[in-house]
Amino acid sequence: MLTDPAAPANPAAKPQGVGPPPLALIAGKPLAQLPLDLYIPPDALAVFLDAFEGPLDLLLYLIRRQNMNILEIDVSAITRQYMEYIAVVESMRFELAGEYLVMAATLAEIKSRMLLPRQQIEEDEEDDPRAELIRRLQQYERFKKAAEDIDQMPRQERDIFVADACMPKLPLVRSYPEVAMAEILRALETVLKRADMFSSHHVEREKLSTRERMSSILIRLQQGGFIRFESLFLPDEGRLGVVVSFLAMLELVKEQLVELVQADPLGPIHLRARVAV
Amino acid sequence: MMSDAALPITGIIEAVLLTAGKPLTVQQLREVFDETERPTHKAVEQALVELEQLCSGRGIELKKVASGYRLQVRESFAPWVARLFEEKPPRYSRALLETLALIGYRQPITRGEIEDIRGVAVSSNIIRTLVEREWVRIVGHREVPGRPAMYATTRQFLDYFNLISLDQLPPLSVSRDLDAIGREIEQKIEQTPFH
Amino acid sequence: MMSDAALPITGIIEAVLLTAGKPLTVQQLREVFDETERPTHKAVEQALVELEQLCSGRGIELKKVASGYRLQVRESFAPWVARLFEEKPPRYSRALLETLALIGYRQPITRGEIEDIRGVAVSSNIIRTLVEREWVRIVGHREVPGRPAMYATTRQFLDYFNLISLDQLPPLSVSRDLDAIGREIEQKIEQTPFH
Repeated sequence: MLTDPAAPANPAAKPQGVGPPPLALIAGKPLAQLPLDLYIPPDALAVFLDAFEGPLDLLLYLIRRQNMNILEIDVSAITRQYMEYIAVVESMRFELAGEYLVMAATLAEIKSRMLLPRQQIEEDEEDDPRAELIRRLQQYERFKKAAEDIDQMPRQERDIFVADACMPKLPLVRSYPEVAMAEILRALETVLKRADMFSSHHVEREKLSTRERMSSILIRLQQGGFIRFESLFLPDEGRLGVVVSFLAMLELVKEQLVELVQADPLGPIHLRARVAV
Repeated sequence: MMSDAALPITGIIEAVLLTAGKPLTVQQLREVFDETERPTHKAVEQALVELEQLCSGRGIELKKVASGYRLQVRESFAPWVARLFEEKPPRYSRALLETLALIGYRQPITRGEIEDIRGVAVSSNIIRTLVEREWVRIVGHREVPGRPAMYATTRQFLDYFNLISLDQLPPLSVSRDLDAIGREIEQKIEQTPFH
Repeated sequence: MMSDAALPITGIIEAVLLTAGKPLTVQQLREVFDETERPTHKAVEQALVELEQLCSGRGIELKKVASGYRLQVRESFAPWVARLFEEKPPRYSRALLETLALIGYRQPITRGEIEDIRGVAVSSNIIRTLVEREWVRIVGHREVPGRPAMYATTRQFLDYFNLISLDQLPPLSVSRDLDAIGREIEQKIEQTPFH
């Protein structure tokens, strides 16, 4: 299990007994003596390497271990410790991430600069690598802290549980697509154009009401049996209604959908649906 | 565990039932309590009765099912819940609209006749959809080999488009803008006293 | 739809929130009602206040988060609910949390900018996890060579952490003025013997 030596919020990293916090737990035993005692079991080293989120994190850790304020870094002491750490890791032939080596070079440069006379430091204030390093450390520390804060915030799955009741039996709601009249017209236009039948199938008002009447007559005949010819005509529909019914009936006869039956001469005329013999 | 003995057991049971995602038995409910504060079987049952009373008039109710107790939405509230999960239906295909248009203007018409005009087969699905929606019905069979069904539009079809009769379907004329015709019909319908 | 005007709107809202599985806005709550009986924005807000009062002393509470309202277990009842789940809640690595913090506080931000501050490469895995959890999304590309993606947090991120908006994130600790730091160091150096 990985532990976070720099985050006291992590219960696994809490000091066991007295002394500095352990760097890592190996087989349940705290490892606190790195890198002062330079012997590190190879397993521990892998854990140690994983415990840090990069060179800035390692530096922050070393600074804290020395009880230093970031602003008061003792560059020499920190550089020495950092180099020791790097040396150990390298000697174990662990592949060191480039970032760690770059940091080592930076630290070495800062250390050498600090040995120079003060005058020269002031001239180079613009790109003082020490100020830059401190700025980066501070910036990183802010977000490291922010990450810890976020981890402490109440969150779903751990502290927040969304309430969820069982579903009742839901009624079967069928929802249908909406259709606009214009869509039907457009569809009809395309299909007729495609069939190149537009001119010969000119649809007129009269024709449509006739076709509607044809449908309704067929529905009445669906149960089988006969209906009286006269019953097709309703006086309150007026003359036009009578004409439409008559045309519909003729069309049905022409299309061989119904037949007219007259049992006796001058007797009542009946309609019935044609059935194949 | 920061358990607080002052918290009402009814509230704890409510919270637990509303997150369990499955019915819980009295025994399972007892087990969410620390051993030192675990209520008796009877106490849990009493809390359940109390919870049931607390739910009266609310959107949820306590239900006992085979595998325990659960809180579920009252069935009388189901229509609103159903609304939440209603999916927007997909649009109808061009093929369906063409079929519907042909049935509208050329009824009674058989599937074969529709296919003749459209030049492609009409899937059974389309016919079924139109019949299910109650826009189209079978009005008889043509007395030719196979006795194919003849389709016509229904009252519901007219109602949907706010028409009193098929005459009110706009006459087809290529020279006119179809959208304009659509608008015209809608205006006409609004003016008629029937609607 | 067998809507019944006599049912209390508060109960309907409670039932709907308890089945939605995600926070709902006032607008979304209004839409579960039929057009003919749809309450006003204000009426829904009033019902929400009423619902909040109804929940007092109970195991659940009404909570407003970034993407709307939801009913959730009161935090004081959470320990019992947590007992119910055998699986431990997921833990997130420091690398992931630091990356998330940088995106949260510095958005929109590119991966390269995150790496600059953290001083170490950000694994693609972390970005993928954050995007898959829908906590983070790409909001554009910076117009520099390579056009790197810029990341920002989502509403779901705020919901997950019980927040309404980004200002509710804990304040970022202040970093001190660089000049002041510089002067302080120089002083320090003058006072301390070289090592």
